[in-house]
Amino acid sequence: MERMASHYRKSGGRWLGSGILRGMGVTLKNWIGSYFDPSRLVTVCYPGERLPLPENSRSFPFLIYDGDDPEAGLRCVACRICEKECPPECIHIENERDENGKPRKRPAVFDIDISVCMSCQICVEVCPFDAIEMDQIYAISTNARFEPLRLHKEQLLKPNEYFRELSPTRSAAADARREAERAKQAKKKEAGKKG
Amino acid sequence: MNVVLFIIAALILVGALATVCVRNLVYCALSLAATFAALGMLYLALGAEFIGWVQILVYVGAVAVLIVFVILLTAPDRMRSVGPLFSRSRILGVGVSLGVFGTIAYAVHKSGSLKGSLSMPAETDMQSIGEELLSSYLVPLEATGVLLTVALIGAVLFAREEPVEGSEESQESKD
Amino acid sequence: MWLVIIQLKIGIILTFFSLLFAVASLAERKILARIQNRRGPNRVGPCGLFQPIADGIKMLIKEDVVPRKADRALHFLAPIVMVAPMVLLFGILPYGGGLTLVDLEVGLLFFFAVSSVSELAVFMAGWSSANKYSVFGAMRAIAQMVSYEVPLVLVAITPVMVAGSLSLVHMVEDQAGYAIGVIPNWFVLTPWGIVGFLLLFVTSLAEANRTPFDLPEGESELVAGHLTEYSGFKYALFFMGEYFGIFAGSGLAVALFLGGGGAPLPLLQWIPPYLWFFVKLVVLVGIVIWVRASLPRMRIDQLMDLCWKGLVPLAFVNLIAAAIWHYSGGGWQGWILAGGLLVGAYLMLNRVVLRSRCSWERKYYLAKS
Amino acid sequence: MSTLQVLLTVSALLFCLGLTAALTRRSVIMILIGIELMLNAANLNFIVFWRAHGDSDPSGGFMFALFGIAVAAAEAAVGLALILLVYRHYRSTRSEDLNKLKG
Repeated sequence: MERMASHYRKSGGRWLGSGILRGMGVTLKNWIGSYFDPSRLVTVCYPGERLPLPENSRSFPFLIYDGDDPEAGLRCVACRICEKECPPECIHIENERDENGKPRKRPAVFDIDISVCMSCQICVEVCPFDAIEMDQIYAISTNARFEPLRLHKEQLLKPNEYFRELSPTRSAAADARREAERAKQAKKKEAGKKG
Repeated sequence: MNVVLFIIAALILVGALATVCVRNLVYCALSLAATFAALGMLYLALGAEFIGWVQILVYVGAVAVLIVFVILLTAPDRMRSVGPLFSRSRILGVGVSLGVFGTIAYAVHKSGSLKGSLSMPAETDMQSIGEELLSSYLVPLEATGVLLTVALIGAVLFAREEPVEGSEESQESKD
Repeated sequence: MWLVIIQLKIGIILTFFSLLFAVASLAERKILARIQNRRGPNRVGPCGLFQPIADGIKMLIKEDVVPRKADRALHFLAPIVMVAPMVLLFGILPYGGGLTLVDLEVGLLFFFAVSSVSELAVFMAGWSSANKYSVFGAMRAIAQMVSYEVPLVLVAITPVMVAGSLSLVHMVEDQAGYAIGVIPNWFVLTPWGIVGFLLLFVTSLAEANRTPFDLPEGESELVAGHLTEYSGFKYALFFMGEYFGIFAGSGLAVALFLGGGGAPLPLLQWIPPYLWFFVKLVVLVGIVIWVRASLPRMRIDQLMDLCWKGLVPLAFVNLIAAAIWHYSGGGWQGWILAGGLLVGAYLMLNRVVLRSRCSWERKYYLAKS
Repeated sequence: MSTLQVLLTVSALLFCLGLTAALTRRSVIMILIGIELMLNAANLNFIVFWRAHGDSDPSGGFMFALFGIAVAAAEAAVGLALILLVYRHYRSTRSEDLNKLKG
């Protein structure tokens, strides 16, 4: 007995085959446990059931409008900062023009080629008007390589309520920012009236 | 009964002919395996059950597999041109074998003692085979054991790769 | 009449094993999934029960691709040569209760003779595919099967020695009855029997190319070994051959060591023996799947080390232990003598393997510091 | 011709086919295959004679064949190991390439 104990210590506390038995014990526990403890099954039946996405997950940009009318509530003023900053140059903007050919502060064309977009979020960071934000859609598929992957303004426009649902924190911050900006503008206007 | 024997004998001869005549070495080895299996069948049909299965186990399962394995290891170059169909050595070889066959066939045909029909010998069950092996055939059995051991060691020694200078093995022996 | 009965028996046995093939392929995926915290197939039918049918239809209607440089005849023959001997093996398993097909006097010899033919099938598959991965896989598989045949036969000889017969039916009869009224006289409940059973299990895993010995088809280095160029129904046949090999190996283990169709308790003897046989067989197949989920694949040198330095010596010691057991007449002397010999052998092996710089421990050449 | 004679002729043919392979083929492996065929022909003879004249000695031919198989297996193992050795040395398994001793 003493010899066996010393032998056990000398051999590093291991017996041949003990590792195999231990490993098989672990798998057995997991197998049986998976029938009693549903939390062990980390996968879900995907198309039917989906895991909630983390709030900061992002896929491709979209444009936000306020209110009900996409055209009237469009936040974008076609300043083209995002177009310039976009590293893979996937944003294409053309200004709306009046009868004289003078550019208006609205985009006539706003295209994003999502086959080029790399989801870097730089357009969101640089936008001074909180007009562009990152979406969370991920199950996207098309039947052609080029045209269906170029999203136009109509496809990109989504209401602010959608963004609120998507990312409460960021949308609250953006709303607060816009509210403060509006208040400042109103104050300025009042001051200007007074003055 | 005889029809079965003849069919199996035909199988054996076709297999052996294919083994000898086919050029592709892999086909040769596989038809050799088929010949061995047919021989095992013949033994079974002749009432030698034990020998029949031993034949299949040893020849099909071991010898043919070994030959196949060596063919894989040596990778014979199939691209090299085969010599002429009727070279001198080839004609000589076929002639010698034909002569041998003629002699044996003549002897078999003429011999008077071979006219008897096949008779089933006394029962040979496994029990009696085992007892015979360990009593009257004990010395040959031991000798076979020694032979197989020697063959095993010899084969291992032959096939072993000599450690190349500077390889891992020789380095290990240094330190 | 006699012919009809034989036909019926063949029908029952083949139906059972084909069904077991379907169930086992589903159970394997389900159990593997559960062990890996997944759910497994659950789309086709209730709980994915019809998955084997869907798999079968898929395999049947899939395109049969043969490489242009392949040897068409051998490429076609290989799956057949693989499956046919495995089916033959089912003929001699002693199911008991009148379901046994043939009681060959040289049953065990038949088993090994016929199962060794599948090595040629592996070679034919590998060589005819004209693919270097296939050839490498076939070479590995043949080397592995030839090597593991040695301990397999050595281990299977021990029950032959004790029972005094090569017939599997006779061997099962030798294990009938109960000691002190409750403990069955199975060979697995003797010191040499338990070691022999474990050795037989390990070696038949290796013979069937199952994990952890499935490196002939190791995906990480050989794509799929000798199966690389097979698709469609031929691939399904190979798959079936592998599973039938597992079933036959498990059946052999049941017949040699687990008492064939014997009931584990005298109370349960009213259940017919073939049901017991099938229950034991299914349990063994389950353990094979469990082992697959638990153990990682070995390296080729580890595989050969395990065979020639571990299993073959152990099998020889086991042979001696069985002889000692037989001549000491069983009982407590047998337990002490044979058991002591085997424990001693295990301790020796333990000491040798764990104290030497054992070759199956990972060496970190780069992170030597 | 009796069945016995037919079987003996088959065995003789098998032997001569093996002899032909050993004499005419160039690959060392084929020569070994030919020798295996000849050994099998001898074994077949033992079994056939055991079957025909087994009354005096019920297991003589049988045992002869058994030992013959064992010896042939040993021969095949050593022969193939030799072929491997030769291949490693000469990088060839053709008999005409192995001519170092020709002088």
